[in-house]
Order: sequence, then structure tokens, then C-alpha cells
Amino acid sequence: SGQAGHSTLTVFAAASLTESFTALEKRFEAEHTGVDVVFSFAGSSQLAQQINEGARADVFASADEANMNKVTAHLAGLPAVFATNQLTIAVAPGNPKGIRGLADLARPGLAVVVCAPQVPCGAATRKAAGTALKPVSEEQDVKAVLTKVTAGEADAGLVYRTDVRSAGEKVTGVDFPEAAQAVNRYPIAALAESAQAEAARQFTEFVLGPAGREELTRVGFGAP
Amino acid sequence: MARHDPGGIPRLLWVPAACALALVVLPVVGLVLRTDLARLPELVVAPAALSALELSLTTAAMSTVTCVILGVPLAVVLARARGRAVRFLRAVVLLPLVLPPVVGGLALLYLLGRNGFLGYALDAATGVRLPFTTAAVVIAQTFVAMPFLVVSLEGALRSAGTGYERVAATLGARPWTVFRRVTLPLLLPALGSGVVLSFARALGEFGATITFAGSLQGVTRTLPLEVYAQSESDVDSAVAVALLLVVVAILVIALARPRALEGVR
Amino acid sequence: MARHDPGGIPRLLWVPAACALALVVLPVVGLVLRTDLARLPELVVAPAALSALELSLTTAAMSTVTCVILGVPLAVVLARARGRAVRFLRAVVLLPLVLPPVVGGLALLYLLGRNGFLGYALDAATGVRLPFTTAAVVIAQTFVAMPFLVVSLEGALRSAGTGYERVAATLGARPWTVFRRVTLPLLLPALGSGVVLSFARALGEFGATITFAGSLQGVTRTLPLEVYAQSESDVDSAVAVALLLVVVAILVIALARPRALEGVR
Amino acid sequence: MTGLTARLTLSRGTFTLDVDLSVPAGTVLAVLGPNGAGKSTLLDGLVGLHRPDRGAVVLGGRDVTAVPVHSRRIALLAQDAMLFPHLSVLDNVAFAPRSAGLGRATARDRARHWLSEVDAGALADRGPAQLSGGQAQRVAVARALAGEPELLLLDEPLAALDVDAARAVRGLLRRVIRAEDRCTVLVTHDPLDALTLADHVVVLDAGRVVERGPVRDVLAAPRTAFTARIAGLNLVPGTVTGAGLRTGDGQVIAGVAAADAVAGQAGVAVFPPSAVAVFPAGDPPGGSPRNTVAATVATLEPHGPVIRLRTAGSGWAADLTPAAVAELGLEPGVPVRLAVKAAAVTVHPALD
Amino acid sequence: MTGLTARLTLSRGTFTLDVDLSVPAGTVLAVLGPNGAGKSTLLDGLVGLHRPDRGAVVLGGRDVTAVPVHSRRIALLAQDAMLFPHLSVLDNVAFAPRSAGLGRATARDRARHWLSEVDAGALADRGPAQLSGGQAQRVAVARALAGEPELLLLDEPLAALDVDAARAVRGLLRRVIRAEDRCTVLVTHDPLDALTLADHVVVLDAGRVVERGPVRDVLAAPRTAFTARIAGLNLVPGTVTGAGLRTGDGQVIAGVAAADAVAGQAGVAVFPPSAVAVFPAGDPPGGSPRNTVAATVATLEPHGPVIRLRTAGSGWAADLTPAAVAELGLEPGVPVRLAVKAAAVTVHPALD
Ligand SMILES: Nc1ncnc2c1ncn2[C@@H]1O[C@H](COP(=O)(O)OP(=O)(O)OP(=O)(O)O)[C@@H](O)[C@H]1O
Ligand SMILES: Nc1ncnc2c1ncn2[C@@H]1O[C@H](COP(=O)(O)OP(=O)(O)OP(=O)(O)O)[C@@H](O)[C@H]1O
Ligand SMILES: [Mg+2]
Ligand SMILES: [Mg+2]
Repeated sequence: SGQAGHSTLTVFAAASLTESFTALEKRFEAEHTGVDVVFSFAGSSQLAQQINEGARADVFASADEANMNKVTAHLAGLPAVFATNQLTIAVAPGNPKGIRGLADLARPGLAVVVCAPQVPCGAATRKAAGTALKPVSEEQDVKAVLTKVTAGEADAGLVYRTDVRSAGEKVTGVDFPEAAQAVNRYPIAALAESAQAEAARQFTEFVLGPAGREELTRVGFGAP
Repeated sequence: MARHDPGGIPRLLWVPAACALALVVLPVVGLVLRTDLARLPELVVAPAALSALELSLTTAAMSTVTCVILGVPLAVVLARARGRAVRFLRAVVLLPLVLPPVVGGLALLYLLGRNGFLGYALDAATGVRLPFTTAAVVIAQTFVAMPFLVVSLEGALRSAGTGYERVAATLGARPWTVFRRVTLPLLLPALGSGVVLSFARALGEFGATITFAGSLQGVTRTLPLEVYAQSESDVDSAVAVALLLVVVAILVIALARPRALEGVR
Repeated sequence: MARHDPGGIPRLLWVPAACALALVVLPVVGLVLRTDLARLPELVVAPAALSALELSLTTAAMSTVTCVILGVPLAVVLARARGRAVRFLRAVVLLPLVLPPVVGGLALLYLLGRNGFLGYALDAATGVRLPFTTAAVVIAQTFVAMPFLVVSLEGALRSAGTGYERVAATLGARPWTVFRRVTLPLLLPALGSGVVLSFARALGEFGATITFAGSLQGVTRTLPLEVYAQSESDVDSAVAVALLLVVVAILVIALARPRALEGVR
Repeated sequence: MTGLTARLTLSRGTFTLDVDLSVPAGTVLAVLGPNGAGKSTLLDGLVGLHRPDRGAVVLGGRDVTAVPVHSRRIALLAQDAMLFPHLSVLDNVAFAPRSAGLGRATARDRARHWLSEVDAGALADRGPAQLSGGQAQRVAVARALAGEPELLLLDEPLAALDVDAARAVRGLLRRVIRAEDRCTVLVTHDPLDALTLADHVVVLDAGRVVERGPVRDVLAAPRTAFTARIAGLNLVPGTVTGAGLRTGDGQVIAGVAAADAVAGQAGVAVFPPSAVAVFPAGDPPGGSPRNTVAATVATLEPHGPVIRLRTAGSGWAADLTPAAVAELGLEPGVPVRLAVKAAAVTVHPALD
Repeated sequence: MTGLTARLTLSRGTFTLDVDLSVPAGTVLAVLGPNGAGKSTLLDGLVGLHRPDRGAVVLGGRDVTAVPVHSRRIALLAQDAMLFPHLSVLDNVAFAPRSAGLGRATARDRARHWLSEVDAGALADRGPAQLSGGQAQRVAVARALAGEPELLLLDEPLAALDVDAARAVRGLLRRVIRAEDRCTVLVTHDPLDALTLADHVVVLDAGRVVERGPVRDVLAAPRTAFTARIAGLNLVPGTVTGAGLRTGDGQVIAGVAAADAVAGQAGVAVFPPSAVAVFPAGDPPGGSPRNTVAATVATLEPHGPVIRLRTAGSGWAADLTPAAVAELGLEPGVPVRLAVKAAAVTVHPALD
């Protein structure tokens, strides 16, 4: 357990981890009294940028390995993958258009949205689906894709399983086999500059451990 | 005219003015210094950047025009009409100013999207669907930019008072003539500022556009969206594209803000 | 005074004014209708929302004050000083307006971050690091909001002309007195608009803040950032929080915009 | 009735204006009164820039009380010139014709006409900021006239003008304000303007009419202290002749004709009581005073530092110092001979 | 030299002003001239609102040409009142004292003093929008005076004032503008203001000085047509007495003393040539004209519709109609007797 007195542990985490990490925070703080975990949620690339510009953070949890690799110089140790995510097709509840897989998305008159190829989910989409899709929009992040589907504006969108889970009853997810070719891996690492090296290590292990596994699974992440 | 400054600008003001200028200029200078200027030409002629630039300029121009056409009348009504309702409306106009742009885009989607009550009617009546079209970009930009025009014009209208408008009425000018020949010309300097503000806001619009209009190259992906997309993979090139945006904007504003708009006295 | 309107507002203007109002109001109405209002109280008293709200109000207020302190002098200098340099500076002030906020945040980070030339000096000299502090939020908001104040004031200053300032000088008022007792009071209505614009812009600031200041609860996570975080898990509750932001902003503006700012005539 | 009839009660802060007046078509009403009497407020009320608390403004048979300013066909030349700063002098003057629906070229032609009428033709292309005070005032006069309104309200149109310009504009006004179907309300501080331009006069004080009537009656026999201070002239109506004026009963008064007095037309000879010399009855003295008349002293009353003597017979008033009154032994009933130099008499064209 | 010396060449558009003038400390210079002559431009140049192309303004020994407006200690009452719309009347007047560093209470006391001097004490708490034209003008006068400047520039300070207010402000100006170390430049269209308030006069036309000199010399013998049209008065200097004025050579001229003329002090008797009657030489006629003087016709010249006759001996001018001249057989060298009624003569306090 943690040291006496209060210390603050700053965790830079990808925005898609908002829900799971917020839940983890409570459990971690209950076990490690005296440690106050605070999160900065933003896009992984933004967080990497900030770390490179001297942000004081203790732990970095990225949504992809590319961004983790940008901050190698600032890491205390090797990053460890703690979760994976897979693409799925989000459709209106009950799947009224009867979409079964990627092939159906090419049907004329179907409004499909995906992530832009520059962002991680878009890269994954490219990898899984190639360039066959003719989307009406290439969104800047996966939440924007989801929003278009929940708003009824798009008939289908390629999003992560976690997104379908968090949207609850507003969308239905249709898994497709090609998604396995583009599994997205979430690495976590403590940062070298941390003044709370011990707590940082503990948090990293907590995320990688059973408690982390449980919360992450609950919101739809896959095991590493 | 060879008019003297009556004593000039108080010295005390130069200090904060210089600070303000530094706050604005230094970061941009820092940005330029960090940019690999050698790569700039290559990035700038990239088709994605060019098409985004073109789209940005067209849509921002169109939405600025829309802002003027709709916003000037609204500002006049808000500044000149009386009653409690007007005081309330004055606050309502500020809504898009404070709404986070993404939420603003969502609001537009809820209204004009396929399931929105206006969007549904439009679709049923004319078969037109707004989202994911260039028109949607213009609407989103107008939505966020118009309050800037309205608020700045309203303040100017109120400062100017109604003296000349009253004179015009005694000369037999009906309200529309008064508006066209007196109110509007006297408003020109403020309109200049308002147009610059709303054009700049429209040009930089990001959140509402991506939410309401999406992001498709050549159709809805404006330069800010392109910058954002670039920044995910390559921050440096994103910065370069952003600088392109800045240069173009400054040029457009400098050229499109003729001396006529700078003052009538 | 029982002054007549000299004929009133031209009828023709009511149509575009109504359209403009509809464009602003209808989406927000749609948003409210789609929101689960029953959940609102619960979301609003959530500690995260409350602390974000408090932070937003404090930082937006602080940056508005900074905008006024730095921006008013800059506007006066730009409106009253002469020469080519001034014409150039007038364009430069528009930079943050067109810079996509994310890039603006990046620029601030490059300048004031540990590796930035000012940030490095500051760190070495005083041990102070700005990024990821509440001060950084204020700086980011000031950076994006100040041009709105400056541009709208400058237009108003130019419309107003220098007549009264010249009279004041002939009465022996030195430039600082002229500024304090004549320029500023006559500028109040425009300053009111400018303050509203910059406060609103600061309150809604997202891109530059998240880039330059990060998103730390209680330190740098303002309400728009909270909305963003919320939207990751639940769009509906994000919208609800955004509405909270809107309501608060309108209230603050309505309360903090006393009649004194509405006009002196 | 054609012309203007107005009854107005209106208030500005603690000040209340309560006035009724009527101006028959083709006539001019002069409004006199001290500063702050409510003259400008009255004009504002008539043109519709101030909403009356009670009352009605009827112009040419139309009740215009509820008619918007721009459709009243009333032009107001306010005390402050207020030329539109963004329009050239020419376009300022062309504003009313344009508003009345005339084309640009026609309106400009008309504007040029009115500008030359006020001797400001050379200023047409200037901006209002490039005019002197008097030049701006003249342009404002032209602007108000160019609208050819049914009712013309003029607030001190001759203030700020130099002598020559004042004379020219006075002549212009005399020509244009008597158009067939037009009536005019003229605010002025100068009784001579009232005399030469107006038919009737009202004197305002503290928002109320304290005196009214035909100009000549009011100016010749003021009943309030204010009017007395500015007026109290000898006025003799008659017909203009080459050498002066012939009264109804054939008497000839030698005088200097004003530039616009035309022989054969109605005129009025004006001379101040201070110009009237009093001699003992008997032979006229053989000097330059060309107008002598026998009369009887009617009343003697102090009038500031002098004594004003009114006579029966001619009805003329003469101002004398107390010393002169004592020396000549003047008292009511004493017969005297009055003399006025022709050069002290001005003959103005009369208005009826 | 103390006082003001200025040499200014400046241009506004196509108009060029080229003037040199000097105003000794303690004296007043009147500036006359037609509309657009450059009077206001001259004041702007002196106060520093217009940059001269060439020239220098020296005030009290200091060269202030390059001194900023606010440190020149020159107050300008412009043609347009321009009261600050956001300040009460009291604070408008207190503006200059406050700017000079006085505390709020002291400045307001001083402002109250000046307001009551212009009879506007009751308006102290009003806003400028709540004043009539004449009231605003009076407040503007008070505001300019409250600064107690070294040089006071007044642009038609009496325009828009009613007779009573004009008289009161004229009296006030006479009292304050002759302070020991102050000099004043007064723009006016009224020669009587020049006469009663100023020591010297310059007449401007088209940006140039066309006439200058002591007021009395210029007004009595104008050398330009413009000045002649507005002036040409008979002016007789002397000492004020109870019944009029005693000239240096002991002659007494009966007249009516102006309200501010004090017996025993220097004064000037003023009467228009049109008030002078001409009789054949010999016995004075026994009537009310109390001032008669023997003289000889010196010159006869047409002056508009009348003939102006100047005499040797008294130096008075008389205006006569051509008929009178013919009848009396007047020609140079003919001895005559001149008569002026006392009531037609006003005695004003003189300035030296
Ligand atoms: N808001 C107000 N509160 C109180 N009194 C006011 C207000 N507005 C105007 N007044 C008064 O109304 C009166 C009438 O003003 P108005 O302008 O009609 O006078 P005027 O006869 O035109 O005088 P002038 O000859 O000076 O132009 C003035 O005494 C003025 O002080
Ligand atoms: N920008 C300009 N271009 C040309 N002429 C100008 C310009 N500005 C002013 N003027 C002229 O300068 C002259 C002097 O103006 P100023 O105001 O000094 O006259 P003024 O003697 O005060 O007349 P007034 O008695 O009418 O007040 C005027 O003839 C005016 O038309
Ligand atoms: Mg008035
Ligand atoms: Mg002038």
C-alpha cells in the first residue's frame, strides 16, 4: 500500500479510456489510501505531444502503440499492452437495414461513415476493409462516427466494440471477421520523470492486473 | 486632413498594448520557427491541402455573406426595437457563442438531420438531405460565426445613436431608405470588424462542422479538419498546413477589407 | 424620454432577422427537446461537472479581465496610431482568430513549454512551469479570446471618431485623462459587446486549452473539456452538461452586463 | 381648413410644453421666446420626433398625429445642422428628393438648384467635414427646402450666418416659404426676421404661449417684458414707393427700401422709437429729417433708461431721455411734432 | 513679450490660411469675417488641433508650436458646443479644473461658480441631452472659462443665445476675459460684440487678414466692403457721465448708458450714421435731439441706397437719402449742423 500523507498521481490517458479508468480510479484509491489519481484525457497524439513538451505526468496510457513510441525517451520502463480493441459495425438498433458484414456496406444508398485514415481507428479501418468502402464522411475520431449512427444520420459506421458498448441501446454492433486483422493495442507505461515512481508502478500494475482486466472487459475491451 | 493628434495616445497604454501584441505574436513566431519551412512548399501543394484550402475559402466566404444578410437585420432589430422580449432575445443570440462547437453541431444534426424535425420535413418535401454536404458546412459555420457579427454590430449601433436616422425621417425617408442610405453606411466601420470576426471564426470552425457535416475530402473537409487529421499522424505537417491557413486568411482579410470599411469620417 | 421611433425598423428587415434568430434558436431548442431533462439535476451535481463549472467560470472571468486589461490598450493604439506599421499590426492581431485552436495551443506549448524559448527561460529563472496549470488555461483562453475584444473595440473606436477627445485636450486633459474620462466611458457600449464576445469565447474554449493545458480535473479540465470527456462514454450526458454551460453563461452574461454598458445616450 | 392646426401637450423630464397654434396655408408663423422656452421641443412635437402626451397635429386636413415622421410631409431644419457625414454636400441636399422617389440625376439637379439658391453651389462636392459652420448651416437650409414639404419647420435658420449670407437666405426664405400650399413655422431670436418673414407670431415662455397675434401688432405693442426687450418698433403699413412708402391715407414716409421691397407692392416702414425726434408743435425744422408729423402726447412711460412716449394721431412711439422730456415739458395732451430721418426708416415688403 | 504672437500658414484641402497676429496680455482680439473665411480654422491652429505647415505660436514667451494641445493652457470654445454626453452638466464644467489636478469637490465648486455666472446653475444635474440649444451653449461657455486658461479662444460664443442671455454672457465675458495675464481671441459676426469686448480687430477673408487695427478705428472707418456692410458706426470716446459722455475736449454727448457703463470711467458713445440728422448751419432746432454740433461737409459718397456724408470738424458720419442731399444742397465745404437724439446714442464702457 501507499506511503503516508497525500500524493497526487497524474495519469495521461487516451480519451477512449475515460469510462473504464474513471471506474478504476475509485478502486485504486480505495486500496492505496493517500494517493489521489487525476486524469488528463485527450487524444493520444496530443498527450504524446504534451509529454514531449515537458508535461509533468506519472503514467501514460495510449490508445495505440505509435503514439507510445513517440515518447520512448521519457519512459521509466518498457510499455505493456493492457487492452485491445476491435472494430465492429455500428448500426441502428435492431439492424433494420440487415447488415451482416463488410460486403453489405457497399450497397448503394447506404450512408456509411468511418474514421479518417490519419487517425488510429481510420488506420485500422483501412487495414481491415481496404479501400473498398465509399463513406459519406471520414470522421476525425471514432466518437464522431458513433454520433452519426446514433443520430440516425448514417446507416452504418465502423467503430470500436467499446463504443458500441458505451452507447447502450442506441446502436447495435455487427462484428465482422476482417476486424481481427486490425486489432488495436493499448499500451501503458510509467514515466521517467515521475516524482511518484512507486505509485506510478503500482497504478500500472493495477491496470494490468485483475481489477483492470475486470473494468476494461466491462466496457468492451479485449484482453491483450 | 493635417489634423493633429490631440496629444496622442497615453504612454501608459503602450505597455499593456505591447504585452497584448506579444501574447498574440510570439506564439505564432514560435510556431513558425519550429516549422520546417523547407517542407512547406511540398505540403502546401499536396492535393489534400489545396482542396481543403479551396473548400475553406469558399465556405467561409459563403457563410460570411449569409452572416451579413441575416445578421445585420438581426442586429438592427436587437439594437433598435424595444421591450422586454428584445432584452431576452439579446441574450438568446449569444447561445452559439457559448455552446461548445461539437454540441452546436449536434444541435444542428438533431434539427436538420434525417431524423430532425426540420430535416425530416425537408427530406420528405424536396428529397434534400443536408448533412454531409457542403451546404451543411456553410450552415455550421454560419451558426457559430453569426453571433460575432450580431453582437459587435449591435454594440456599434447602440453607440452611434439614432440622431442621423431621425434627421433622415424628417426628410421623408421611409424606414427602408433610412436603413439603406443612413444606418448601413454609418455602420460600415463596425460592419468591417464584424465581417472580419465572423469570417475568421468561420474559417477556423472545426467542432460544429465535423459533427454536423462530417469530413470528406473536397466536400466537407475544410482546412481546420485537414489540420486536425494531419496532426494525428504528423504534427509538423499539420502546423505547416495551419500556417498556410493563417497566411491565406490574413491575405484575404487584408485584401477584402477595403479602406471604405475603415471609417467614414 | 418619450422619443418616438422615427418610423421604426423597416419591415423588410424583420424577415432575415427572424431567419437569423431561427438559425440560432431552433437548434438549441431541438437540443433541449432531445435531452433527458430528468437526468439533468443528477448530472449537474456530479462533482466532476461542478468542479469543471467552477474552473470554467473562474478561468473565463480571469481571462476576460486579462483581455480587457491588455486588449483595450491595444485596440486604442491600433485605432488611433498612424503609419504603415499599424496597418500591418492590425492584420497581425487577427492571427489567433484564424489559427485553428489546436494549433494555437501547440504554438503556446512551443513558446511556453519546457522546450520553448520563453518557457525554458522562465523555468530556469523562477522554476515556474506554465503548461498544465490553471494559469495555462487562462493564457490559452486569453490568446484565443483577445482578438475578439480588440477587433470589435477597434471598429467602435474608429466609428466614434476623435471629436470629444480633441475637446478634452483643449480643456487641458493629458492623454491618460482623456483616455480614462472620455475615450473609455464613450466606449462602454462597445466594450460591453467586446467583453461578452471574449467571455463567451473563453468559456467555450476547447482546442487550445486541451493542447496547451491538458485536461486535469480541478486544475485544467474546464466545462468544454468535461463535455468532451463525458461524450466519450455518454453523448447524452455530455449534451446535458453542455446545456448547463449554456445556462450558466447566459446567466453570467445577463447579470454581469449591467445597463451601464448598454449605452450612454 | 388647409394649413396646420396643432394642439400639443408633451413633456421632456420635468419640462412640459402645452401649446396650441394654427398656421393657415401659405402663411408663416414665427416663434419667439427665451432659451429653454420649448421652441425646439415644439418643432420636434410637430414633426413627430417627440410623442405628445395629448393633442393632435392636423396638416392640410389630415390628422397626422399617428402618422410616422417620414410620411408627414414636414421638413425640420434643426438647430444643429446634422449633415450626413458619409454623403457629399450635393447628396445631402438630394436626400429628400431621392426619398420622395426621384431618380438620382433629377434629384441631384434639384439639389444643385437649392445649393445655388443658398450660395453654396461651389461646395457641392465637399464632404460635410470640410465646411465651415456657416457653410454647413446654409447647406442644411438647402437640404430642408429641397424636400418641398407641406410644412416647413425652421429652427434658427439664420444663426451662424454672416451678414451677407443672412441677407441672401432671408431673401430666399421669403420667396420659397410662401408657396401656395405650404405653411412654415420659424423659430428665431431676431424680431426683424419675424417681421420680414412671418405673418403671425407666438411668443413662448416656459412651455406656454404668452403672447400671440399678427407680427406687427405683437412687435409694435408687446405685452410681455421679454417681447418688449426684443421688439417695440414703429411699424407703418402702406404701399412701397420709389422714395419710401405711402400710407393708406395718402401720407408719404420717406425711407430706405430694403433690397427686396418692390415699388407698388404692400410694404411696411420700420423705425425704432429711438430714431424719432420730438419738437415743439409748429413749423417743421428745416433739416434732413424728411418725415415730420404733428401729434399729441398720449402716454409717457419709463422704458429702461429712457422714457417711451406714445402719441395720439400718428400712433408713433418715441424714446427720449428724461432730460429731454423735462426740457420740452412733455406730458399727456401736449401737441408735438415728430421727425424721423428717412435714412433711419427701412421699408420692408409686407406680407399681406 | 507676454501675450500671444502667432504666425500661421496652414491648409485644409484647397483652403489656405495665412495669418499673423499678436494679442498683448490682458487684451482681446476680435476676429470678423464672412462664412468660410477661416476664423475657426485659425482658432484650431492656435490651440493645436491643426498642424500648421509653417509658423509659430508663442504664448507668454513660450513657443508652444510643438507643445501638445493639453499643455498649451489654451481653451477653445468651438462653434459646436460638444458637451461630453456621458457627463452631467456640472461634470462637464468641472472637467478642465479636474484635468488641472484639482480634487473632485473643489473642481465641482468651481464648476458651480461658473455655471451660476452663465445663469445655468439650475441645470447642473442635467445631462447634455436634456438641454436646449441656448442652454448647451451657455454651459459650453462656462466649461471653457472654468479652465482659467492663459489664452481663451471663443468661436461665436453668443450665437444661439436669447437677448437676455446674450447680454448676461457679454457682461460675464467683459469681466473675465481681461484678467491680468490672459489674452483672448473672439470670433464674432456682430460688430457690437467686437466693440464692447475687444481692443483690436482683424478682419479675415479667404484665409488672409484684410483689415486690422484698434476696434474703433476699423469699425468707424472700414476699408473693405465687408467690414463696411457690418460696421461704419459713429464712435466718440470720452468719459462716462450720468447723462452720457464727456469727450476729451469737454464736449458733452447726451446718451443712454449701457447697463455696464460706470460714470467716471472711460467710455465710448456709439450711434449709427442713419441716426444723425443734418440741418442747415445756424441755430440748432429746438427739439428733442440733444446733441447738436457744427461741422462742414467733407465728403459725400454713395453707400448702398443712401449717401454717406462725412464731416470735417466733428468727424461724424451721417447717412442721408439722395433727396435730402439735393434739397439741402449739400456738397463738400458746405457748413452744416448735425443733430443726434440722445436716445439714439448708447454709451458703452471703453476698453482703455
Ligand atoms: N430630459 C429633460 N428633463 C428636463 N428638462 C428637459 C429635458 N429635456 C429638455 N428639457 C428642457 O426643455 C426645455 C425646452 O427645450 P427646447 O430645446 O425646446 O428649448 P428652446 O426653446 O428650443 O431653447 P433654445 O432657444 O435655447 O434653443 C428646456 O428648458 C430644457 O432644459
Ligand atoms: N478639407 C477641406 N477642403 C477644402 N476646403 C476646406 C476643407 N476643410 C475646410 N475647408 C474650408 O476652409 C474654410 C475655412 O473654414 P472655417 O471653418 O475656418 O471658416 P469660418 O471662418 O469659421 O466660417 P464660419 O463663420 O462659417 O464658421 C472654409 O471655406 C471651408 O470650406
Ligand atoms: Mg432650441
Ligand atoms: Mg467657424
